[in-house]
Order: sequence, then structure tokens, then C-alpha cells
Amino acid sequence: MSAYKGSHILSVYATIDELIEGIHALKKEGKKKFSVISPVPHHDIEHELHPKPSPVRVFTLIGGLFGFTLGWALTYYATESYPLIVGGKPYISIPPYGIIAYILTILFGALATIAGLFINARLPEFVIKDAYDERLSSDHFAIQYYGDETELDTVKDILNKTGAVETHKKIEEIPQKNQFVD
Amino acid sequence: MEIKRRDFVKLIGAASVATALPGCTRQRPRNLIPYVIPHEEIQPGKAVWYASVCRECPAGCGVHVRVREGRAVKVEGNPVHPVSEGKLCSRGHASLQGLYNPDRIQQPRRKREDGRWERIAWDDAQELIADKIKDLIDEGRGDNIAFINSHQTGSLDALINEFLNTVGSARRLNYEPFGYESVKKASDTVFNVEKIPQYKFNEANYIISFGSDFLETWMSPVKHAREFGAARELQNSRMVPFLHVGPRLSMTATNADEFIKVKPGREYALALGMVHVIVHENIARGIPRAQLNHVRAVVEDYFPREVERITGIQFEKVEKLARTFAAANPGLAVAGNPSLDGNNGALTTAAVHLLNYVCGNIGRTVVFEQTDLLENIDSYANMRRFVRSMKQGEVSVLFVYDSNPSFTMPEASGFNAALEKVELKVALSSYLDETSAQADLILPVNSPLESWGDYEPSDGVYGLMQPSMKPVFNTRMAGDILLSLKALLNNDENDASFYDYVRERWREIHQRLAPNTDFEEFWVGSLANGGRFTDAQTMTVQLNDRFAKQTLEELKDREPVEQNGFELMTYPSMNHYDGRGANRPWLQEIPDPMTQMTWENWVEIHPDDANRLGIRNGDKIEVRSSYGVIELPAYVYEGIQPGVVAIPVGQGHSEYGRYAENIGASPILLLSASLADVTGSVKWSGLDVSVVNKQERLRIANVAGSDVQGERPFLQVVTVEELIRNSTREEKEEYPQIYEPHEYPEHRWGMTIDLNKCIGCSACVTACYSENNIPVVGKEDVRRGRELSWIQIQRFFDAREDSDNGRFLPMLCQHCTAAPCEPVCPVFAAYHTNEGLNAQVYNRCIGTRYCSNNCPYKVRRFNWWDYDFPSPLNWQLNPDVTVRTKGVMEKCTFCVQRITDARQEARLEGRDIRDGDVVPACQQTCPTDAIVFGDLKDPDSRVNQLRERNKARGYHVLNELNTQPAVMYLKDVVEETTS
Amino acid sequence: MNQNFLYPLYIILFVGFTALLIVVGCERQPTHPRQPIDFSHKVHVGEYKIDCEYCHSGVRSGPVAGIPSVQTCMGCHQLVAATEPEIMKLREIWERGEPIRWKRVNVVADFVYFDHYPHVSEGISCETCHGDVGQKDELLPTPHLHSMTWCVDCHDTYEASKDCMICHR
Amino acid sequence: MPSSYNLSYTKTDADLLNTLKSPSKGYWVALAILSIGLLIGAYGWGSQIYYGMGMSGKNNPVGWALYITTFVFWVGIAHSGTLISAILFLFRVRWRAPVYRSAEAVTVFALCVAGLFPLIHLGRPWVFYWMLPIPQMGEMFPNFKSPLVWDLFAVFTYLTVSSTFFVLGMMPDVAILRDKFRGWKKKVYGVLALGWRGTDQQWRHYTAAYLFLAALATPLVISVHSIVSWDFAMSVVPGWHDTIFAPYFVAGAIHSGLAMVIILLVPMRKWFSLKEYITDHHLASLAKLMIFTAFVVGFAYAIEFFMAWYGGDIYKRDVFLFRAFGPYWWSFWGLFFFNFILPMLFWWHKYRTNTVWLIVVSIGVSIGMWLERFVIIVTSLSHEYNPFAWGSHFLTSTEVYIIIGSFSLFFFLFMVFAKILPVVSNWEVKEVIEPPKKK
Repeated sequence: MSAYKGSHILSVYATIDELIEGIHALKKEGKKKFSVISPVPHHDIEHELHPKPSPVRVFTLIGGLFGFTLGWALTYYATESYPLIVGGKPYISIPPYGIIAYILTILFGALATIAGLFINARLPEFVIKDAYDERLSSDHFAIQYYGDETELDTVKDILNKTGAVETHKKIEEIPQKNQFVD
Repeated sequence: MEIKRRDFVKLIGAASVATALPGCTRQRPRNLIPYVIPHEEIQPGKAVWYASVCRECPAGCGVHVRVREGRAVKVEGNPVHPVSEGKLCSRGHASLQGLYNPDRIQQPRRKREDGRWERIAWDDAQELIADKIKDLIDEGRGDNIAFINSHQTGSLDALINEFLNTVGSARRLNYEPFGYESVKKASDTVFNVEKIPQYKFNEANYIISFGSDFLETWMSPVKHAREFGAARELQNSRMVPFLHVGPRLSMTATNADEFIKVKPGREYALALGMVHVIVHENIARGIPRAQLNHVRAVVEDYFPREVERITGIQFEKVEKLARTFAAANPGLAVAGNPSLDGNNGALTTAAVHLLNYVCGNIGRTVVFEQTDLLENIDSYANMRRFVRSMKQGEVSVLFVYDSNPSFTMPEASGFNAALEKVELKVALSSYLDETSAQADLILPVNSPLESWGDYEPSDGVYGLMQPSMKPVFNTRMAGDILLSLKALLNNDENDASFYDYVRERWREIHQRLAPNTDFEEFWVGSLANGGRFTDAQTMTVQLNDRFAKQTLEELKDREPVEQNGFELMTYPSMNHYDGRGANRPWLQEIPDPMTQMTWENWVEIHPDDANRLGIRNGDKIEVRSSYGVIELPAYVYEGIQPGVVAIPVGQGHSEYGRYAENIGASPILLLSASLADVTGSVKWSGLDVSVVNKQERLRIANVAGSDVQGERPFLQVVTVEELIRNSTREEKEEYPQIYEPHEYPEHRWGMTIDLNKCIGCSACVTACYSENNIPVVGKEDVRRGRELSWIQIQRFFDAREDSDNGRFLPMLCQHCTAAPCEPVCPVFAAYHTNEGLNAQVYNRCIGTRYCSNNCPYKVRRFNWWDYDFPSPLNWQLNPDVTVRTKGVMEKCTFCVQRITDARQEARLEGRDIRDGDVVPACQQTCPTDAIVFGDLKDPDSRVNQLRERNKARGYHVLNELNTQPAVMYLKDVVEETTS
Repeated sequence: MNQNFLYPLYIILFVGFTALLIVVGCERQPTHPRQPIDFSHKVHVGEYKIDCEYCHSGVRSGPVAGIPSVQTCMGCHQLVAATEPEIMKLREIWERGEPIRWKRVNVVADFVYFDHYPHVSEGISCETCHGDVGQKDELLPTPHLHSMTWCVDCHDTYEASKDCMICHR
Repeated sequence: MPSSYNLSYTKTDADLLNTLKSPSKGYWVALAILSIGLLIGAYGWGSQIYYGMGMSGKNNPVGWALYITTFVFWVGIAHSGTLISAILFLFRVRWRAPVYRSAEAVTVFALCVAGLFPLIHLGRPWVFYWMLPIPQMGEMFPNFKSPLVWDLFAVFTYLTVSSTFFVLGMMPDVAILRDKFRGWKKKVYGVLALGWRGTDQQWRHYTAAYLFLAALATPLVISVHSIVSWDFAMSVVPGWHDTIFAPYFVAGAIHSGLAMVIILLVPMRKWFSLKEYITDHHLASLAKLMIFTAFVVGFAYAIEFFMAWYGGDIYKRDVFLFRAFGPYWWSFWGLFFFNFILPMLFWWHKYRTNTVWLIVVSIGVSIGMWLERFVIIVTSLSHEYNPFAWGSHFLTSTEVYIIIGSFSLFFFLFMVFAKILPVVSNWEVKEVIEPPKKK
């Protein structure tokens, strides 16, 4: 999903050039409440949007740190709860426990990354509620614009001029409480 | 795992009831006298010990039987019995498997017309016999009744004679396949007494064996091993030298400081040569001057160069040996192994008697006693005469008790054919062996562990047997059967029991030994003691005046004809003796110490011969004599003379239960029927045979992964010279430690094993099987390397460059301080206790086998299957030790159950565990005391003292791995045989 | 978190299989043993306050507490309550000279070696483990006696050794 | 490199759909054969659980044999996927795009198969959960000092990370399938696509997550096989106790992984007509990489032998002599030939562009790598410290059944995957070709 909510239109483009033109047209009008849909991330699009770094990396870091701590805590607690001598080694032995901590760092780092992606990208969403066009995943592009109905109509005209082949419209009822329940 | 202990616990209820209700069952043993625990009551969960006598061979060791909840679970030596002194051999331990053998005959059986067996009631069976005997007596043919039994003394012996007297017969054969005829003959020739002397190895200063395997099977192996162990105790880095001269590197030979290989039957020349040197050099102490010339004349031909010609031993060596032996004062020379019977056995023994005589050893290390009990054994000549009378129809009723002549008599003797002429053959036997299979009636007898009785192995040693448990099956004591028969014959209603009979006989002993005491006290004391033991009454012997050069010549057996190129040598098997041990699974599974073969019989053949015939280990070869032919796997063995093949006796049963049947072939089938010329014994050796390579690989189960250790210092040996030179040098013990060592708050259990004393007899292995419920895996799994022995007697032939002798390394869990097996276990099934045990928690084990991979000693054993203990073998299981299920690792625990017991015992008495409280099963039974266990934290403990005294010999196997084992080995020592 | 559908399938198979193995591998405990005689601890212990060790006499000298012999029963029941039907049963058994085939109630795993003496001698009361049998007419299995957790907890409380070899060998 | 593609967005989509068409008869026959293989494996394992570990050919010295060999083999195979997808991703290697999906599939399925072997080789598999880090019997945990527990953690983590990586990478492609199909398939793929629409925000988090996963997977892949190697290197067994083991195992893993990828790519590219995606150039690149890995493993063999000689430890020296000249000589020389000599063919352009030779050499390397583990495990254990305890492994039918089952399971999973999910990463191919433009 995107950072915006509510009623929107979806203008579908057949080529990337026209899409870029559409983005330019919107920018010229000073309209910013849109997102771009593409089958692949493309540097031309990124160039237009100047995205901020994704917060997923924070999740990765926190997950990793958690795993690291858990690894040491688990091994330490396990040893303390039933201390048994093996092979003449000390009860708390750093090298083997470090391996456990290392592995758990990666495991929880990875799990947290996935969690970060899902939280930030608002996934999974098993039934797509927003306007969508099936060509978008393969070879078409789209601009999704959010706004009230009057604004949407003007935007639709702007985009149509830049070569949008089709426009879908989705009007949300107000209030829009439980929108992102999934 | 579930069944067994549950059964035991069920029994607990029954056991306490049984104590409360005396005399409620017929077969209940009376007045059992517990030895260790006073007879207040049997307490469930605690063991009771009964003293008895082992009857697995004629040696007659005293035993203690450990009984839990009414079941015998372990046999150990009786410490006060002069033969065993607390020790026991493998065969003794396996008597339990005779008791609980799943193939025991469970009730009386009669053979039907069609040859199948049917059940018969005891009374019917006994009446049937009595009727037959009555008929015979009425016809005046009472002497047509005959009795063959294994060697018996005491009450049963007397009762058999009494029974035969009642019916008016004298046909009684005290039959043992290995009857030591050559020793008797030699004593008769040299000293004019037809007796078998007692040998005192612990009193000798020099030991020479002329082919006598006295540590394995010869006469009284446990006693000999015990005394040998004492003799080989190091005193100031020196010990009693031991030289073995013989045809084959037997286990006894391999323990010698020097083994001189000679062709079988030529050992006598060395003995005579030594006598020659001694009498000519005037160093003979034992004989009056007057006899010196007599002896000189006898041995005049055997000057050392002649000895060199006969035996190949250099004449200088002969001279040196003679001088050293004469100087020993006293030394001990022994000879008379059955395997030389028929091959100058009598001559060798006579020569050795002479050697002992001239050195003054007679009466000191070789003692003739007033009553020699082995002399009653009937020779093969008597058996042959008996076969002839059977053939002539002079035997109508034959009783065979605890003897298997159909198997042990040479096939060519015609025993089996003659047996068919006997109208009624009654087997008083527990097993369906070759003889009972031909019987008309089998009356199953109690195992010795279920029986009353007595046995005198030697003069003054009265061993008393008492039942340790109720009979497992519907069997009776042989004595009771004979008494019932006697009563039936006399129409006597009085049902006397053998128990009363034994007691009556002990009244006589009471009169003789302690007439002034109360008999009841004497009896109870004897039961608790396991018998009464007094000093033997010895007799002095003198050289037979008529003994002359010619006499020696007469003792010579005919030179073997060499047509087919090989001379056959047979010898009693270490584990199976004459074959009676073959149905004990432990004895099948525990490897022969020298060849490390299991579940197998084999032909030992020299590598030169083997190369010539293209034979490799395990190839099927055919051995053919004029009397028979057998096929067996080859064992290519350096320890045998070229031109000789050796086969152990004991395997190749066609009957005798699931464990004995169809294993190998019996060499007895090859033997000649005729008597040995001189002694009248079976010609166990010296037969001419041909050997053919059958070009087929057989699946042999040999435990040895390698016969040599190469550069690996697993088994270390020093000569006394080296020992004296380096007497202060110690093994480098301290390695840098990364980790702070753990403290042992109370004890640190450890073990010291003196390799110099280990003779390889494997009694410890059997004891361990018995104590720790180790399953027998069978031939196929042994072949695959899956045997489960916790302690293994590993044998290497190359421990010293200058000798090919095999040496033994008892390998068991080393209980390392820094054990490699422990940290790799993912679930803490292997861990270290704070008493230093490397513990294995079976119920925690998930079976990764990682610990086993990581054990450098390879002493961990994995349960590849759920092993079967066919009923009633499962009754033997020690209830104190978990029976392991499939998928679980197991290993030596230092008998942790005994440690726990000792701790509990100490706790009950309110004290700490003392040194000697904990004796693991292996140490307990070790005849030579090679194994010592104890607390390493206690500086005064025996185990520490031993280490302290033998610093220069102590080493840890794989010390460089820094596993810091708790087991320390003391290096094997080689003494010089000549000085 | 739904993913490639093979993955959950795999997990389901895995878990199911494991569960099967665990069920197969577990020993079952007897649930409700039917005793040959309706012996009541409530009567003996609860009402008549007979000491446990009067019948279970082995606890101070060895590992096993022991089940009393028929003679012990008859010691009292020659006279006491001799006409009760259950006691008549007992008498019959006594006269036949048979042991009473009691059913085991608590079956501790074979690899557990419990020794009464050290526990009793340290003053642990019978009730601590066996519960208040004086309240019960019929004894049913005591689940905690089969749980190592329970043993270990108590050893922790009393600071007794937790060495595995104490109970397993 | 994009110039090498003559593709368009529509074409790639069509090709993608093409791979998912109803399978041919041959496919079903192959699947049926593999199912039989699976049943054989299940029978083998079942009988082993029922009768005991004795059904396999192990014994006292050789406590581990074919199961652990095959376990290490599959873990090694698994490494190819992560190598190609994560490491080449981090290095921005562009030919990675069309091949990495199948490589990841190899990783996941090989790990699934490998994960079974520690269970199979347990004496008491029904209590395997005692190894898991959960308190048992009150407060008993597994022994974290045991390399097997590290192994469990490592393999479990690896399976988790690689399968999430796999599933995550597939999400945009599954979205295509969702949009292309109708009916029940649309619903199924719709669920699997998790509502992916491809907005710029989604792509932003997605690429970030993808990058971090790749960054985590890279040290993981190195450490997993290092830890697997420590199962051996942490022991005292001569021939196992080697410091070189970790890099040696990782190199070996990559070597075998490459081979397995080639084995799967070549027929796939033929059957699914993917020649335009997986070009001869790609295959040749893999082959060149294989020369490199062959040299790495060859170097490791040489160093092992050098150390055995130079180290002066008689036990280790004897094990290496035993490997080369003992009864297992065939396995030792076999591995040397297959792993080192045979890949040298790829020096010649002719061989590395010939698909038949590619397959032959790759199969050879797979065999060789299996033999390598066999040699390491079985010969070392057969000839350990105690000469009296030497002994050798013997082959049993149960072991063969289980190994057949393991290979069947792997190929079964892969074949099912190839027919229901995109075997080529469509979106990443699109990334490197020209987007639709105005003419």
C-alpha cells in the first residue's frame, strides 16, 4: 500500500515514457498525493520520486541485536539451570555459546527484516481493496492519485492527456475506519 | 527393557510371601544360609549370596552366587575357597547361562517309536527305569547296568557307586575327555605313583611350561592364574621368569617371557637336555649323590647338541636354561597338556618330572598329595573297553550323567554305533546334547546352581554346594533321582533326599575334621563357608629304581607318519573346554584371546604353509585324516609350527541347543580310534592330515581390527633391564590446560591395570557381561563389528620388536577428565560426574553416535537393535542395571551400581566409603589381580599405591591427546629367561 | 504468514510424524488397576493410624519399601474384622498358601532407580511423594511420581544432588 | 549485458506462462517414478525405525556413514542457491537474474532433504526434540557445547532465511500469475502474492529488505557450512580434526552447488524453452566458476595431505595413507578425479559450451563431492586411533533405499515447483531489459 489513503484514481500507462510524462505533469500542477505502480522498480521512476531510505534497516538491526542477546541469555540460562560438566570445559564456555549467539543474530535479523517489510509495506493484503489493473504486474505502469472526487477528476484529465490508456476510480465511504485491518 | 525389571518387581511380592510361608512348595530349598547378609530375611531390592562350587570343569572353584528376589544373577569366586580365592574364569561365570539356558530340557521326556520326544511324568519315568532294572536283576543281569558320568567326587560319587552296588553292577565310568593320562603315566614311570601332582606356581622362582596351557584349560586354570599372577609380581623391578616351550603360541605361551617354538612332541628333549646339563654339572640339588649316576645314565644321550638336533634350540641356550633353572631353587616345570597326549605327552611329562626332581622342586612346587582326586578319571582305554562291551550287548541300561561321550569320543571309536545296542539309555542331562539325543529317556537334572552336593578338587578341600534358587524348570537333582530309583528298587517307601544324603556324608567329614563340635554348627558353618578347607596331606616320592634309559624309550610315541604333509594338533578350547561350554552364548561371543575369533571354530595354519596353498584368513579349507574330513575356516597364525595345523576342540555340535549347533566342525571327527601307544589316551595330536584350499571365503567373525599396533604406543612393554635403567622416569603428565580444571569434591574414581599381570583370560569380559546385562549380538553382528563388550581384551603381536608374542591390553572406558565424548553429545547423555565418572545416561541418549566417533579408545558401544534375551536367559539380568533399548549408546560405567551400593551401605553404617568397598566386576574376578579400582583422591588407596610403586611403568594410552584418563596402565614387563 | 504452500505441507507432515513417533515411543501408565482385594488405605492409615512402615517395612534398610506378606495381613486379620467379605477373601488366599497378586499402581520407568532409604533417612515423609493415602479408599496412579520434573524440583529445594547417576545407571 | 537480451516485457510474461502449462506425459511419468522412489525411501526409514539402526551398515568404529555423507552432500548442494542469489546479488552480477530462482529452489529443497538426515541417522528419532532449545524434564536444555546443536541452529536458520528469501523474491512474480490466471488458480496465486501491487513504496521497502536478507544470508552461508564442517573438525578423529575444514567445506559446497545448478538448468532451459534467458554465455560463466572452485578444492586436498605429512602425527598420516591405498582407494581417487581433473575440461571452450559435457562434468562433480564426504567420514572412522577397533562400513539395502528416497524427494519437490511457480525470476529479468517505450 502506500502512504496515502482514501478515494483515488488509477491511471494506467502502456509505456514508461508516458508514465514519466504523467509524473512530470502532476509535479507541475503541484500535486503530490500519488504513488507509482510498476512491474519492476525502475531507476527512471526512482529518479522522479526521490524516495527516502526504507526504515526496514532499523528492524534488521533491532532483530539482530535481539537475537544476539537471546543467544547469550539462552545458553547462559540453560547452563545455570542444570550445570553439567562436559569434557573438562568450564560451565560457561564462550566460544561455543558465541556460535549460538551469532546464528541467532542472523536468524532474528532475517525474521525482523521480513517483519519490517510487512509492516512498512502493509502486507499481506489478501484481498486488494484499491483500484488495480491486471496489466500492472506485467508490462503496464500506473499512477495512483488520492484526493476528493473533484480533485480526482481534474487529475484524471491531466493524466489522460499524458497518454494514460485507462483510468480506474475508487471512491471510499466516509468514515474510513477499519481500512487497514488486514 | 520394560519386561525384565517389571518381572522382578512382581516377584518382590512373591518373594516376601515365600519367606513367610516356609515349606509350601515341594522343590523349595531348605535352610538356605546366606553368607554376606545374616539370614534374618530376604529383603526385596537387596541381594543375598550363597556359597557353592562351580562344576563347569573338574577344577572345582568355590563360588558365591548372587541372588536377587529368588533368582541367581551373578556368580563370583568364593574368597575363602583355596582353589578360587574369590576369582573365577569365563566358564565359571557362564554357569549362569547353563542354569538359564533357553534350550534346557524342561521336563522328563521319552522317545517315541518314531523318534520324536514326548512328555512323561517323573514317577512314570522312574518306574519305567526301575521296572527295567528289576527285570534285569531278576534275569541275573544286574551287571548290565552301566553309568557314565563326568568326574565326580564326594556324595554323588558315593551315591552312584551305592546305586550300582544295589543293582549289582560295577560298570561305572568317571569319564572326562581330557583325563591327564600322560601325567599319571609319567608319575607312575618316574616315581612309581600313578598320581597327578599339584603345582604351586606362586612358590616357584622360575617357571617353564613344556606345552602346558596351565592358564587356560589345564587342570585348575583359575588357581594357576592366581598363583602365576602372584609369581609375576615385580619385586625391585625383577620377577619370576617364565619360559614356554611348545608347538603353539597359546594364551599361556604368549604370557611367557620367551616362547620357544618346537615341533609338537619334541619338548621332552629340552627337558632331558636340561637334566643332562644339571646332573653333569653337579648342580642338582634335589637328589642324593647316589642317584646322580642313575640319572646321568638315563639322560646320557641328551647332551645339548643332541637337543639342538631334535628341537632346533641352540645348545648354548639349553645349557644356560639348565643352569638358570637349577639355580632358581625352587623352579617349576610343568607338562602334560592333553593336546600332547599321543604325541610324546607321557615322555615329556616324565622328562619334566625328572627335571623337577633333580632340581629339588618335588615337594616344594610340585606336590603329590595323599588323595589325588583326578586320578579316578577313567582313561580312554577304559572307555574303549566299555564300547566293546556295549557292542557285545553286555550293556542293557546305560545312565549318562553330565557327560557327552557321543561328542567327545572319536567318531571312529564306534561309541555311537555301540550305543544303539543298549536297550534303555537314560540321559540324566539338562541339555539335549549329542548323547541325550540318542537316549530313550531324558531325566532333566538340576543345574549345579540348583543342586545340593559337594566336590573335592584336591586333598583337604571339601567344597559344599547348595542350591541358590528354586529349579527353573521341572528338573530334579541327579542324586534325588538315584535315591528315588534305589527306593523303587528296594520297594522302599521312604523318600530319602539327596540333601539328607549329603548331610550324612558330611557327618563323616565332621567326624574327621572337628569331632568335638556340634554337627549342626559345623554344617551351617560349612554352608556359609562354601565348604571346609584343610591343609592337604602331602606324600614324598622317590625316583623309581627301575627307571632307566630304556623306560624313556618306551614312553616314546610312534613318530607321526608324514604322508600328507601336515600334523594335526587339537587342544581344549579356552571357552568351551571339551565342548560343554558351547551352548553358553557368552562363551561363544567372547573372543578366543589369541585368535580373537568368535562363534567359530578354525584351523590354525602357519603363514608359510598358507602362502604355499594360497590360503588367506577365513578361507575355507578341508582337513582330511584317514578317519574323517572336516571343513573349517583358516586362521593364518605365526604362532604355530610350519607343517602343523591346530584345531580347538569344543565346537561343531550337531545338537546342544541353538547357540552351539552348526558352528564349525569338531576336530574329534578326524581322530583315530586307537589308543595312544603309551598312555591309553585319545591321540589328541600327532595325526597325519592333508589340507586342501577349498577356494571359498567364509564369513568369519574376528574381533581384531588389526593384529599389530605399528608405531602406536597403545600397548607398551619394557624389559626388566630397561625398567631398572629408567626406574625414575615418569610419563609426562602435565600438559598446558586452557581451562581451569574442575574439582572433585569427594572421590575421583580411577583404575590401574597392570599389563604385566594381565594374561588375557577374558574372565573380566564375561564378568562384565554378567554384571552389566550386556547382550550377546550373535555371529553376524560380531562380524560387522557390533559386539557390545564394555571391556575388551585387545591383543597385539608387535608390542616388542624382539618377540612375536601376543600381548593383551584390557580396553575399557578410560573415564577421561577431559573426555572427548562428552562435549559432543547434544543432549548431555554423556557427561562427567563430580566423582570423575564419565557417565552415560541411557534414557537420555538419542543415538547420534557422535560420542563413539569421538572416542579415541573406541570403547563406546551402540545398541543397533533391541537385543533378545530368550527366556529364561532374561532371569539372569542384573536388576540394578538398566537393560538398554535400541538406538542407545552404552559403555563401561566403572560398575556405577556397585559404587551406589557401597555408598548406600556406608550411609547405613554411618561412615564414608572405604578403599576396597567398591570393586567393579572386572577387578573382582581378575585371577591375577591385574585390575585395581579405587579413589584417586585417597593417597592411601590401593590404586594410588600401585601407581606410586610403579611410577616408571605407568602410562596413559594416548596421553598426547590430553584426555587425562582415569585408567592408568602399567607397562608389560619382559624378564630375562637366562642369566 | 503464508508462503510457498509446500513449506507448510512439509511442516505439517513433519509435526504429524513427530507426534506419531512420540506417541509410539511413550510408555503407557496403568490407569485404573483392579486389585484382587479391595484394600483401603483410608481405613488402615486414616482411621486406625497404622504406621506406613508397619507394612512397608523396607524403607529404612533398602531401596524397596516392599508389599507386606500375607502373613503380615493375617497377623491382624486373624481376629480383626474377620467376617468382612474382603477379609474372607484374604483368608482364602492365606489358606491356599498363595501370594496376593496385587496390581502395580505406580510404574516408575525401568531406567529410574529410586532408593527409599536416603529419602526416608533425611526425614522426607511418605506423604511428600505418595500423598495423603489416608484419605483414599483406592489408590490411583500418582502422575508426579513419573515425572522427572517433580523429582528435580524437590532435589533443587532440598539442595540434593542433581547428578544423573543418582537415579539413572 | 542487457544488449544480449532480445526480449520485451510481454515476451517474458508469455514465456513465464509457458512454463506453467499443463505438463506433458513425460513429466507425469517422471513424477510417478520419483513417487516410487519416495515410497522406497519411506520404507527404508520405516524399517530402520522399527528394527533399529542396525538396518544401516554402521558399526562400532564407523558410527556415521552414508546418512551423514548424504546430509553434508545436500547441505553442500544447498549452498549454490545462496551463493548465486545472495552473494552475486551483493556483487551486482547481472547474469544472476535468470538463474537464481532455480538455484534458490535447489537451496530450499536440498535443505529440506538434508534436514531429514540428522533425524534419519538418530538411534532414537522419536526423541529428537531433546535437541531443541526447550526446557525438558523441568530444566534440562540441550548441550550448547555440542557441534550438533550448533549444526541444528545453523541449518534451521539457514532453512528459514533461505526459504523466506526464496518466497520473498517470488512475490512480484506470483503477482503476475495472479493477474494472468482466472478461476481457482487466481485465488491461490492471489493468496500467495500477499496483495502485492508494485507501488513505489512497496518496491522501496521490498528492495531494502531484499538487500538486507542478502547481506545476512552471505555470512550465514559461509558459517553454516563452517559449522557443518565443525561437526568433524571439533572432534579428535584423525582426518577430521583439521583447521582447514571450514573453508574447505565451504569451497566444496560451492563446487557441488554449481554442479547441481547446471544439472537442473540445462534440461529446464530445454524443456521450458528458456534459451533466451539462460544463455550459453550463462552456462559458460558457471563452468568457468567451476574451474575456479575445482582449484580451491584441489588446493584443499593438497594442503590436507601436506599437513598430514608435515604435521608428523602418525595417526593422521596413517589415515591419509589409508584413504589413498586402503580398501577405500576407489573413493579417494574417484573424488580426486571427479572434483579436480574432470572440471579441467572447462578450460576448453568446446566443453563449456556443450550442454552434454556440462551435464556430464556436473554429474561427475556431484558424485565426486559425495565421495569426498564419504572419504572424510568413513575412511577416517575406519582407521582411527585404536588399531584393534579398526573396521569398515558395509553397505545395506536400507541405506540405499533411504538415499534413493532422498534424491527422489529432492527432484520431486523441484519438479512440482517447476510446474507451479516461476522458475525464472521474471521481475529481475525485466529489470535488466528495456521497459516498454514509445516508438
